[in-house]
Amino acid sequence: MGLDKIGIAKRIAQEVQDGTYINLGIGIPTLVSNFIPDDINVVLQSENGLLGIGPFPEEESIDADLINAGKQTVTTTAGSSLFSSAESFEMIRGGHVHLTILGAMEVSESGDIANWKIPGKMVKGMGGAMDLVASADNIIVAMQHCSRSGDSKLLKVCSLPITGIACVKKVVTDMAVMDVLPEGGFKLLERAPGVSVEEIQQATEGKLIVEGEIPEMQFD
Amino acid sequence: MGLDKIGIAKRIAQEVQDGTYINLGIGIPTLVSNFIPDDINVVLQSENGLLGIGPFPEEESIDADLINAGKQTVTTTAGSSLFSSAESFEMIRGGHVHLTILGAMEVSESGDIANWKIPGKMVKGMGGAMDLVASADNIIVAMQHCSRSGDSKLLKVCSLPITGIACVKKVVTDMAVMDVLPEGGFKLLERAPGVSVEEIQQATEGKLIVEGEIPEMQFD
Amino acid sequence: MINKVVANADEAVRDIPDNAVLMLGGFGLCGIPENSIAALLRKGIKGLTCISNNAGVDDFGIGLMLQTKQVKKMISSYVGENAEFERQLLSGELEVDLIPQGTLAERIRAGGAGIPAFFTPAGYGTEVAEGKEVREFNGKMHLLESWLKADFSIVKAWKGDTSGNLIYKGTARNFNPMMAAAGKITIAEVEELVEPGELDPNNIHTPGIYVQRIFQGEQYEKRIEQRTTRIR
Amino acid sequence: MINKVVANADEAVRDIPDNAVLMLGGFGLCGIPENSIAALLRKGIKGLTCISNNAGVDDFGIGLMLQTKQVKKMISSYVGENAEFERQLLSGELEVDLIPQGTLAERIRAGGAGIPAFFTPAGYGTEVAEGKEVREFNGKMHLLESWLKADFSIVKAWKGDTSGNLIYKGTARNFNPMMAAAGKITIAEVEELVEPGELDPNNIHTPGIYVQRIFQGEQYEKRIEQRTTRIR
Repeated sequence: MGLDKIGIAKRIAQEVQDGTYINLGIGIPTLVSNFIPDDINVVLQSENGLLGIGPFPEEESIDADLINAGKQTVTTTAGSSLFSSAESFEMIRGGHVHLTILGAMEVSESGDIANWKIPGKMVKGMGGAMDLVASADNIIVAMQHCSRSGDSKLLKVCSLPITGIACVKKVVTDMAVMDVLPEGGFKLLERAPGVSVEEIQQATEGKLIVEGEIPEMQFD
Repeated sequence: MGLDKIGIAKRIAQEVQDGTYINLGIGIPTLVSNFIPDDINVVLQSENGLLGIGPFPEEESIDADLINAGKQTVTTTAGSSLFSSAESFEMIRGGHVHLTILGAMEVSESGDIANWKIPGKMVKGMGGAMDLVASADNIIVAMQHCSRSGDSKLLKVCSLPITGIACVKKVVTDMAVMDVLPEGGFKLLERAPGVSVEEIQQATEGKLIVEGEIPEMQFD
Repeated sequence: MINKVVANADEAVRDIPDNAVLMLGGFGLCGIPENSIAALLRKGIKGLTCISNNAGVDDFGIGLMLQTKQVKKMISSYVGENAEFERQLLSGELEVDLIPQGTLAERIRAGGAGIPAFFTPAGYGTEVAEGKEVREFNGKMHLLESWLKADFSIVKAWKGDTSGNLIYKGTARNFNPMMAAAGKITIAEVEELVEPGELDPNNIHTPGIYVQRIFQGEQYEKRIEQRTTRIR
Repeated sequence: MINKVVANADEAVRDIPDNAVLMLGGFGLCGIPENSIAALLRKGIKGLTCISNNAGVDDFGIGLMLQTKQVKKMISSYVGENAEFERQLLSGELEVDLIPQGTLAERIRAGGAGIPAFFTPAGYGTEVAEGKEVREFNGKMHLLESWLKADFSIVKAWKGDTSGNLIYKGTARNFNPMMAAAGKITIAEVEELVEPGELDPNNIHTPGIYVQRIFQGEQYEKRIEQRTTRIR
């Protein structure tokens, strides 16, 4: 029941608008690029200094000097450009990157996001996430609705150290698509196939706003 | 009596140290480059985006896309680099350019310089001068000791709007070479050939410090 | 890639309204968007605020727009070589903000980079410091300066591709890259417009993300202010 | 031009003392100064503060200097993929400053550019904001961040000339250009060292003014962290 990672990525791909520049985080967000329709022209930015990320290379053309922010070997495409990390975050901070899609450990009903630290347990660092969520106009979170232990990840208030406040605009999980309203609250837009509103309500600790009929997600 | 412009430029050329990066202002400072000895390796910076200014071009190789900060056509040399105005002033503001040589209308005994504006008369703007004098460790002023009307340009306090405060380290005029002391005052180091200490004293409104014998400038 | 090509300068500037804030690239007459300036003259919009290091000369560059009195305000570092400019300034017809060149470059860069304010030592103790916050760092006084942005930035490059990537030539780069990033809408005119893939991604000066419209200019006069040569 | 060539990595790092503040270029293992890191290991200096976006992996890059406990403090944005690092951090042997990646890049850029402080929105409302000045611009909150400088910056480029001009390749550019400008002494190691004039002045990424020492590295392993391919 609910979507797998591929399903989440497919649903998020529907949010991608023609003519935009997009930064994709590690994990599910990276998968999104596989499902963007051919008639939608977008350019993918990698914060380590590449605009126009191409597909993974064939074995014989691997270049150690060409990686994405997840340290995976990639390629350029016709029209790509390469630049420094300072220039890369000029693009991000300056609002030139229109959409950021990233994973999260928790999202609060006021749009706060936590995804960089578990005190005493995990100390990997925030990388570029704090810059990304503080900058892009549109932030979409891709994640599981609940943790492995079954706790809701959509909370009234984040329990983990946050990455940014009041920044998440939309959350797509294995169970639902929700807008985060400016005045607070997760407004339920769509259900995953076979998932009921009650199940979503039960899996959501933060305020869930349900108005009228909630349609199922549509996939081609 | 006293030096001509070429003489001032020749004397300043003696101040240039091997292995340094230098910004030369318009006028006499530009002439200095002609008199730097061959065994002194320096790189000239032009704030419009060129490091390694070459000689003026031959007629048939003039390139409108290659000018210096005085808008004169120039050339590159082996090892030159080209960059934006932001990068150029990163070099200047960040202290990477070691020496700035520029002209002035007035210099005060505390090292203030005025060279960008005559209220009600001249409004050309400061260009890069304010950045240059606020940044380089070593600022040498090249100018006439007195104005055309005979007034001293070495003052107690500048009468014109200033370009920067307490920044000038050395002044070379048609009459003398002087250090500007950190505690204030023009310390007389050398006289132009045939110019007496009394004449320099008379032409200097600011505090002139004369200690011991003052030698004449030496030229090869 | 996203196609940014427009037919010509007139189409590129079609929706620039009266009273817009413009950035125009160039240092002196080097690297100025000649075709776009001509289109602005034809269009005849008024009340413009122009952010540009210089104001052209009497009969070329932004100087032409001063002749037609389309400019309400100039924000520049150096405006010499221009008699009409000086006349309008002294008569009060033209507002002028003079800014140290490095501060101007950095404020524009900050506008594109999402940095609303920064500290710089340039201008401390001078007229430029009036009304500005002063703070000491490492024993040296600095001024707080704010970002500059434009409704439209108009830049000129040597080569560009249809997705907006730009390469400048020589010292014609100057203010163009920062301005390209600091415009809500950025118009790039280029000497040679090519297909994506024809420019080396490693040598791009302005990534296409900053450019919304691009066209190949029709001809470039590239007037020289100080023609200086040496004898062979 | 000024000749900056030194014989090798050992000569380049000869005078780096214990407790120095170093910047080391690279993103992950991409674009790291392999030869200089090896020389620092041979030299055995201790108590280093290393400013680098990442800390290498357990057995490569800066990770090697963590194994030998030469590093007192890391200033980075992301330090995953490194078990020894995590062990030293949790045990308190290693000090760590974690900084948002864009803020790190900009603070280093500011160090080279003579900008002592600037405002950025990244990190507002988070742990990163603790103790920092907060100010609102255009309805958005920002933090005041200060420049970062180093006693020695160590960068890696693809090609360089004897006067210190550098060209990077691909995404191996990353933090290298800003670090080159932010070091009191900057050491550049390159894959190919050429004579002045062999690099196109229009395509230089780091002008030679920022580089004090340059040498050609002996060999580059260029280890790949995530080898990802597609089937033809």
